[in-house]
Amino acid sequence: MKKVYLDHNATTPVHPEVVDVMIPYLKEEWGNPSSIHWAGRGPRKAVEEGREKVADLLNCDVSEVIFTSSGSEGDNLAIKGVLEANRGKGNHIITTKVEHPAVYGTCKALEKIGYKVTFLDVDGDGMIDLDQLRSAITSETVLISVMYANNETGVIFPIKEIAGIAREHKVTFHTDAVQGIGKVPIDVKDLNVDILTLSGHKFYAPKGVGAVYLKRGVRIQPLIQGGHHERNRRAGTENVAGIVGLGKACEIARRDMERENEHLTRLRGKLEKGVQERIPFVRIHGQNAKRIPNTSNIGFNFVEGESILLNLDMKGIAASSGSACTSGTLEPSHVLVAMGIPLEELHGSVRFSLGRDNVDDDIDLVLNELPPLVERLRSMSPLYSAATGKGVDINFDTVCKH
Amino acid sequence: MKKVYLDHNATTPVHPEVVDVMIPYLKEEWGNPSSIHWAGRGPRKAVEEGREKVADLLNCDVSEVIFTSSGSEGDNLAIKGVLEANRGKGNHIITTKVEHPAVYGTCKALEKIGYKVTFLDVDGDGMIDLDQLRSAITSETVLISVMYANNETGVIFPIKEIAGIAREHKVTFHTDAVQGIGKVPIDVKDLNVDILTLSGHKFYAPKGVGAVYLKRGVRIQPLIQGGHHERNRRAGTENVAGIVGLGKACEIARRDMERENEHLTRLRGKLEKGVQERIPFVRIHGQNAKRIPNTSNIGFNFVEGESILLNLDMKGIAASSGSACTSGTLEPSHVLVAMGIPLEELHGSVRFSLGRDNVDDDIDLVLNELPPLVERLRSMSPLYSAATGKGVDINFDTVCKH
Amino acid sequence: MYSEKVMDHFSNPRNVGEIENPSGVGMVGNPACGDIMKLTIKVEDDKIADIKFKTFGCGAAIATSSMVTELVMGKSLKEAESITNQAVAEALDGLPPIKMHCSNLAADALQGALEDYYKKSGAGKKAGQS
Amino acid sequence: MYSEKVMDHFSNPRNVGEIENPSGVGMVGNPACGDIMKLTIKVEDDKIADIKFKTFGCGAAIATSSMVTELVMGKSLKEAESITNQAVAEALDGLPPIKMHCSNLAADALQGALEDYYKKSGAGKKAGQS
Ligand SMILES: Cc1ncc(COP(=O)(O)O)c(C=O)c1O
Ligand SMILES: Cc1ncc(COP(=O)(O)O)c(C=O)c1O
Repeated sequence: MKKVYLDHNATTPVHPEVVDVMIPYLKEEWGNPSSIHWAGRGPRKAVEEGREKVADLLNCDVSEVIFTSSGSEGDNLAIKGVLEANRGKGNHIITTKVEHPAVYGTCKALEKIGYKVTFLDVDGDGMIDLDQLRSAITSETVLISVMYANNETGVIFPIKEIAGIAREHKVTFHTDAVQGIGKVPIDVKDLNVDILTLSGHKFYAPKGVGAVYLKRGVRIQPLIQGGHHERNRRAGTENVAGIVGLGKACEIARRDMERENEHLTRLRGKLEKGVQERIPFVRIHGQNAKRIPNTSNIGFNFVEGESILLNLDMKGIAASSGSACTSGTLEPSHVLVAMGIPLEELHGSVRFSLGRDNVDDDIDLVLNELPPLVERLRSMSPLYSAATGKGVDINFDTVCKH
Repeated sequence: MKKVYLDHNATTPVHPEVVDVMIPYLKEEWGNPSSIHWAGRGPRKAVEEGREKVADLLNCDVSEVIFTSSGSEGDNLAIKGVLEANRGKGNHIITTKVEHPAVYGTCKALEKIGYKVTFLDVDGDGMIDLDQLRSAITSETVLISVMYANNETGVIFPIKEIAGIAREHKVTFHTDAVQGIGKVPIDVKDLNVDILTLSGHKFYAPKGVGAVYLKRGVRIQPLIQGGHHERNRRAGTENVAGIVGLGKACEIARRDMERENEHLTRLRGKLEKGVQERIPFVRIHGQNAKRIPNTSNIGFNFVEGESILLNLDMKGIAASSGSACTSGTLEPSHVLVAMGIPLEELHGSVRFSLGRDNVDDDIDLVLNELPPLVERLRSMSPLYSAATGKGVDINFDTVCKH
Repeated sequence: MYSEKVMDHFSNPRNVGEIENPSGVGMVGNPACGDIMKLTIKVEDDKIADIKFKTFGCGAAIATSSMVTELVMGKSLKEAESITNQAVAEALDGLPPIKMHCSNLAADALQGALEDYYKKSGAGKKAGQS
Repeated sequence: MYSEKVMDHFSNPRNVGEIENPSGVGMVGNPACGDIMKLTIKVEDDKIADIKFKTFGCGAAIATSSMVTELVMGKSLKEAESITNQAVAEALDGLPPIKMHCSNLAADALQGALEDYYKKSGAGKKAGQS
């Protein structure tokens, strides 16, 4: 069966060029970069070259790059690191209602231990209100954390403006750019952010490696303490092969991004147009906002997302509902809830996230398989028969007592 | 030039069998284990199989294994996680003066923010006094952390007894077993520890992956918060290839440990006997204690360690001075200081740590190269000429004013 | 994630639809999972002569709905009353733990339909009590 | 880590030893790095006629010791006085940052030896002042 992968926001295949450069660091150059003898030299050089490539992609200095193990680690380092470094200066954080759990959940946990957190609202297009942000800032505010692009909808936030507001008020600004890096050009100097998180496996590097940009002079407390690695900002023997892979992925991103962007924009347009033409009662979430080019979050009214995904999977099509990282919970997507999407539609949302290997054929397959599949599920749905006048009038509120 | 690697406590080569099982998880099975579609299935199964292999090595349940990115992360998770989960119950930690920086440095940092830490002394053989431990426990004590085996000397601590004492006083007990796992049989049920840290790259798995054993019922707060991975105890997309490699390394360790142990014990004996026969003014640190079989820490009086290492390196021999993880600092080894080793000798200590690929020839090379090299350095040393009556009587105290 | 039986019932659900002029209707829902089930039954001679479901929900919700219709079709009301969510899950060779307490509501819908039937037919709460 | 020049001086150190009946002796040490340097000089006609070192220390300590002897051998006392640790590091094509402030003490040892010479010879603090 043909396999079509449309879940690149969950993870990406490792780029073959990335695999190739990694393998020598598993097979031959397995030394510890901290070692002064022969075994340490190659790995040390490799780590520093990887760092240069990350710095090149972000347009920062090599000393501003800290390697981590994941986007989640980076987000935790940024948030807790800033709070620890600002102990006594204030205990207020501002973030949004649509952050990834690595930020959202961390902030929720911080609330429980006494921090004050403002979760900014978003409108129906997933966008925050900068005035609400401005007026949320108090003398106690030590950190603003707003994601670069939302993982579920692809909506891009006005990071440069937010960074400006943060700077005006002398508040440290962190952006979780896990879904932006590798997909759109991001220049940390131009954006003027203080801290930025990225994760390798979201742009063709392997899982288990990520990085944090930390602007020179911005103070954080390390999350992982111990040895003097990463200039005392992240202890632990470096994941050399992973770092080499991340570096290569950054190099490839710089090289191919423009072309990929056009390609993805076109394919996504084809997907969204095709779905809207072929299937009634659909809505594309965040469609009016600026979005990263690969992501399409589509609400299919009257049907539930998982049952669409299972059916797609049976046809070889991989997509996801909300964030794959949050499966294991059954809560409806907090992102779509925050956008005010009604329950019936929100439960039926599917995220298609495209990647470099997708071709027109892939989209054609989806456009062929999806309409009958949605129709079949709708024919089984008590909400659809109600809505189309072929049944009693029910909705979540009348039925759910839990 | 023949290369001889005698720095296995810094890191180990990745076992070829480990590399082999990892590569498919970079090339083909790159999916996100949380994904419900086809791409997630293989990786999810692989992660769970890796977990079983770790659990088999430790003799615990799969639900008690948490994957991490390194030994340092594991140590930080254990220590900070226990403290956070016991907020309000007490703020006293007991550890030793000879822990790895991932524990020692973390505890030092915790002291700065208000925790009370007792650092237990060690005697000249690197051993703690259990009575000192007992009398250090107060009603405020929430955590005891004592390493399984010391990374610099190889000295093994009486973990089962310590766990018993901790249990008696209802204090959570963590052991950093990074240097023990894979080298000696460790059964967490038999030892009755609450938390144990291990790191893959110390026993032939790749860098970037480790694990924490967390006994069922022992509560910790996650260090990395966010998604529901690892049963809510460690957020972040799993390093699948790394976990597969770690699992394989655990399987190999179980299979080969007994044979390796004999092999390493014999080679280390040969090394130590040979050095003592050929070179005057040497001392083997921790020689009277029980040690892991691969580690030999030798003090060469009157010469400095790095200059020995550089000379060895020029002959293709990789060894280390103290912990490779702590290079980047110039402080003398806090482990040897705690053991009361005099400065002249402590600065001249070299750690040889053997591994599965070492053969008799490797040791012969060291025994040939080391004596003339030490002699040459000693002939340049003002301390040696003083000590041997061929110069003025100087030592550190008379010279150093810094 | 799901057993083969679940996937079978999910991909080929039995007895989908709504019975016209049903003897009883049961409807349950759980907003957290986003599941809504509607069961209609036709009772004849104290037996479930026909049963149909419509379900908005995940794989587990659809499979349990389908399974419950198969389990009780043609059975006596008494037998139908004894069906629990647990029994439905077992008949499907189990469900993922997280789905057990959430999308496994089909037996509740069945009991709802039975109660509705008793109420409408004035047959008392339990079949045996009539 | 180290430049080629450092490694050259480390592996083939120049002027190792102790001058018998030296004109001046300089000795410095840094316990943190574990470095001790002892320089002995022979002064003739206001020139460094001979210089030897003994050093207990790391690669940087040995290389800087060796380099300083090479830099001042045969030079006038005035020229020798102008040698700084920085100049020694530069002559070695640089040192790792962490070693700059630690194992780079050879020029200090030289200045110590010169002072010792001036004191012993009653020549005043500076060559020019005699
Ligand atoms: C005893 C001990 N604990 C912890 C660590 C840290 O392990 P990692 O480098 O994987 O973070 C090491 C490694 O040097 C170690 O020897
Ligand atoms: C926006 C965003 N932040 C953070 C993360 C976490 O990244 P990782 O899985 O590498 O920890 C993700 C991945 O799902 C993400 O999409």
